[in-house]
Amino acid sequence: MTLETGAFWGLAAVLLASSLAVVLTRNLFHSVLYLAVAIVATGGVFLLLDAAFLFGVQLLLYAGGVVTIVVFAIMLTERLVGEGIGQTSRYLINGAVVSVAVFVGVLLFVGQAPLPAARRPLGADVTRALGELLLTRYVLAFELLAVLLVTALLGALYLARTDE
Amino acid sequence: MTRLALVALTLPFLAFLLLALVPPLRRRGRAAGLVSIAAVGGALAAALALWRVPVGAPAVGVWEWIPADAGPLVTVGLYVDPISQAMLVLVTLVALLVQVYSLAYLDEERAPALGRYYAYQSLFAFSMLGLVLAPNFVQLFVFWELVGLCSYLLIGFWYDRPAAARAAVKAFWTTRLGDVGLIIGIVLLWRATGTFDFATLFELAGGGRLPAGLALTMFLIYLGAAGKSAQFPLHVWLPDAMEGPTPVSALIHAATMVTAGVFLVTRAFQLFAAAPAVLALIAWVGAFTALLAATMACVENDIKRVLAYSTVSQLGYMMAAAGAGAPDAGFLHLLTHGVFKALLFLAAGAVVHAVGTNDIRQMGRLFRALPQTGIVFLVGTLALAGVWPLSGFFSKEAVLAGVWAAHLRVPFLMLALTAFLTAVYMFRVVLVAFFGRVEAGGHPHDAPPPMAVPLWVLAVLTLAIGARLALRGGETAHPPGWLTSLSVGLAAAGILLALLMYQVRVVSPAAVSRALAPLDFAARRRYGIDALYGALYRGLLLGFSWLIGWIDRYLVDGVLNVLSALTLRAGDRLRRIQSGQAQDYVYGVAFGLLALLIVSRLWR
Amino acid sequence: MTSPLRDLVAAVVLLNAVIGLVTYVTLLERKFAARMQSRIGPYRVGPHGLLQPIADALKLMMKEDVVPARSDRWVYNLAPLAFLLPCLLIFATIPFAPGLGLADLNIGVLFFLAVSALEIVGLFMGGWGSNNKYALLSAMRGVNQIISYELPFIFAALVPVVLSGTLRLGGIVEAQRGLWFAAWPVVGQAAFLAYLVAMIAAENRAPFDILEAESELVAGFRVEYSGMKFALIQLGEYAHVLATSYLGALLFLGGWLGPGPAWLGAVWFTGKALVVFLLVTWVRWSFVRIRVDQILAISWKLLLPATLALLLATAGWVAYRGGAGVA
Amino acid sequence: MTLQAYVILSAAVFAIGLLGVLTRRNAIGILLGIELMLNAVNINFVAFARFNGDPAGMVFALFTIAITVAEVAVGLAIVIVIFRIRRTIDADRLDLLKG
Repeated sequence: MTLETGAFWGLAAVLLASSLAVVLTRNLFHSVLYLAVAIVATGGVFLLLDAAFLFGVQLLLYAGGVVTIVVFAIMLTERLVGEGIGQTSRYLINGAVVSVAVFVGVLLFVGQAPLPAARRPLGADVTRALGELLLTRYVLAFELLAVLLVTALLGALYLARTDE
Repeated sequence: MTRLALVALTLPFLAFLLLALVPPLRRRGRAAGLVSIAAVGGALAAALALWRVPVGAPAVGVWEWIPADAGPLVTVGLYVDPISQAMLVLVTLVALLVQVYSLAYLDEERAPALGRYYAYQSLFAFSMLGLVLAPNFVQLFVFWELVGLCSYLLIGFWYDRPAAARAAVKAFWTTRLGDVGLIIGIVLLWRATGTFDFATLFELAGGGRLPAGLALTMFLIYLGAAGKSAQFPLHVWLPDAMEGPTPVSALIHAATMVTAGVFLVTRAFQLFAAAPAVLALIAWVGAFTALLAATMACVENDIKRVLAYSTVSQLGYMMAAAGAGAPDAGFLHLLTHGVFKALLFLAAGAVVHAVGTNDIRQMGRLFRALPQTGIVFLVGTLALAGVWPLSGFFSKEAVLAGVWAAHLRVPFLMLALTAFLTAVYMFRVVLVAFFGRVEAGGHPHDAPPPMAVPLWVLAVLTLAIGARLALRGGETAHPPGWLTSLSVGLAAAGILLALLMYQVRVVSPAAVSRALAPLDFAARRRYGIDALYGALYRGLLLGFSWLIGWIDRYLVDGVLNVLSALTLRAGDRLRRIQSGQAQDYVYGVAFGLLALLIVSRLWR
Repeated sequence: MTSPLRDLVAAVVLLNAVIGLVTYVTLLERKFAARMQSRIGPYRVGPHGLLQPIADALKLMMKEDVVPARSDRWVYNLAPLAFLLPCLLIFATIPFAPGLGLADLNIGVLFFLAVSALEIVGLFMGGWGSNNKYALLSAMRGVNQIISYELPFIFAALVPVVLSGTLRLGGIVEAQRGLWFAAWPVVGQAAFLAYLVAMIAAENRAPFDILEAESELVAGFRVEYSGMKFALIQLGEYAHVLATSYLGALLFLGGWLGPGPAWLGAVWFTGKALVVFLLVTWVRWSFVRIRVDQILAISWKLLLPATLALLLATAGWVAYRGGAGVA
Repeated sequence: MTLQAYVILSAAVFAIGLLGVLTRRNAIGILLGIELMLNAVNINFVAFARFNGDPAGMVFALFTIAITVAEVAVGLAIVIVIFRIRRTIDADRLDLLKG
């Protein structure tokens, strides 16, 4: 068992467990924290896949994003201090059946798909390659993304503003 | 030459445009009338000038109209031959006199209404002239319909009177019934010969190169003529059309429009000659119409309706002549009749104007109050009765001669009987209205000059034409010697009978009625033809409407109701899918993903 | 050489070294502050008070561990760890000298920024889990402030990255051979200044310490903590400040570059980092606290546009020069 | 590890996220589920990029992350507005669009 294998299994276990916890915990605040764990674990998976840059971006953006969610979750409880923010699930069985069905379906699909068996060489500097791709082949999408972000920012501001 | 005809044609049209497009002018009423009169006067002058030009072959001026690959499909133009020359003069003359007459007759109309009247009059003159001058069937049909439209407008001039409005619609629809036949006939003729042009068609007919089997086609064309000229059984509209102003009746329903049918038959006689069966039918129907209308005229008390039936009767004469192969005689009668019947109508109008009623039973001793009107009416009556040497005598004799020459014995007898009856009913009117014992109400007086002058002009013309015909002799037909005496005798007998019945009172009209009770009964009810049409109309149309209504209500609506109910119900069921909760839709997305996976798996 | 065992040993050594260093940094600050205020500072425990940090640590360890009633127990207990871990993790990428470091990642700067961003999760866990109004308010203020100053901080830190053309920390240091970035005309100095300001704010130190604000919020998000957990939080905080100081020294002050043999590099580096630390401390004890709205205004209206413009200008200049980096 | 392992991990996370989206009654909980699903997608992108030796997939993952941030911002704004209007973010009671 190589280090990578061990790390993968460990990360996978953490990721799955925390994901399940996100979905099943009754306390919304805990849910968010578990999501943070899941995100960090995902970042770890990125590291295993030699995508260190993505790991950084993942943590940087999600850390802020997740905490923001917490803040809003708390704002919406209208109580600064108190019991955990309760949240319940509905039709859990139905959802589980459908989810498992989708999972099994994907498994079957993957099982027959011709996937590359081994890693192909990725080049020396992935980060540099990413940067060059972003600013050459995908520059239009990159710019559009900037527009999208600005639009989303303005839209969120507009939506969330209080009427005076 | 065509330029003169063009002037005659366009002057009334310009007047119409002027009146139609310049509202201030139209609202002035009398001024509008003067414009119209000036235009039609100019047209008369042009027509007279044209009349003096001797015509060898028909002069034709054409312009292209409907283009087609191989030359124009249809042309418009002018077709000038003796027939159209004579018709031009007749139309413009009567139109001019009628318009002048109308100035006084419709004096009490409001100015805008008068302007409208003259606009219609101008349009009518234009239409009629265009009809007369048409060089082909298409142009003829267009103007034919325009004439029908003007007739509708003028009959319904007093559109606020329900009777007038109904009469206008009735006239319109009845003549349209014939026109359907006419246009089908025209198209069939075109398919058979490939042309609409009269000139070409006559050339074909003259060379005997007309295709065989034209009987149906010509019958259909005759249907149009029968509708316009009020031939049995399409005659019902004409008496009702008397709801319009009297000058209109004089113009349209005596001298011009109703003769369009005769004109058509005359114009296309060469084509009709190719279908002898149709000709015979025309003769028989014409004679029967003449007799039928005469009997109805005998029992009618409305002075204008008597004249209307008389017109139907005389149109029957003309048609019979045409059908008997003597179109010249028929056309001659058309011309003479146009003049003296216009005279009679206008005189009757003067009487009505003076007395305020149409019913001859409420008139009497009018000759003393209206001597001038009485004289001209008498002139017209004598001409219509066929008394020598007035114009009617000669044309009628020519018709009888033509029918006799064609060996149509029964029609001849019917026409002879009609001649007798004509004298009877016309003198009945004269005797009752002008010499009757009943005192007319009010203070009747002679017509004002604008009305009187046209009357005198027409009366003089009636006499003059008669004199001219008497001097020149019958050049159109060579009647057997006994025919003259027969005509005179019939007229005299009729007059005598009328005198005995209504003046001397030796013979009681009531007794005559009783003796001819069934005939009298039927004639007073117009032989049930109007009622029959009404019943047919009601039965067919209402029955059909009821059927349509039933189908619509129960079949169409039923199907739709069922469909809509199903849609509603299905929509109500489907609606529940839309729970409004986004998560339920995510289920749909998930199922879609599953379906995609499964399909992709099965596809391999 | 790169066996897991060696890595493990190195990690343990580094961890202990860092913890020890951090412990004594507190003493350094106290002494420094005392001198600024004409005091002597800790003097009793050990010679010149040198054993004071150890005494403090022992005291905290033996203190009673109070858990507030109706607190979110798991969150409350895990918060110090969640706070401390990222703060220690960032040391993993810092190369103290050529070859002396756990991992010189090729995205070192980004890793540093990313991991230190995780700190606020722990911070917020503490504020929330305490079930204390003041703690929660403090935590929310902290989130506000850290998120606000994260961007200027990143932009300022990116200036050296752009100038050197690499994200690798070692590469950035090598690029300063000859001239430190802090000495670069205008661009470098402005960036260093912005870095210091953003760093003070991001570390929640005075004058940007509204989330502690003793006069308003008692002691910030850690008001309910005591004993060992309090010690961990304090440790994490100082570790973070120290790590940021190291980064500042690395980005702007040439890292381990200095006269003398190579092994002196680590000493030079630590010295420079302590200089940065003392700069920050100097500011801390010199200025008064500013209001929340002023803090946010400074970030969004002044620092963010300024650093962005600076970064753009730098990038433009580098592009004009025709490329970045050592060469 | 083989690519299959990563893809299966990703699928599992995706399914779990789907479960959360389907069953959570709290709008924020649903958002968390969506985050999980997007994470799973990212794992897939990166894994395929790595195994195919083509960094383009990582670029897509970058895009996804950025778009996620935008989505979270707008989504939370919407949640706030909903809460302001209806005083609840219970997804079961947000059914104004019910047919």
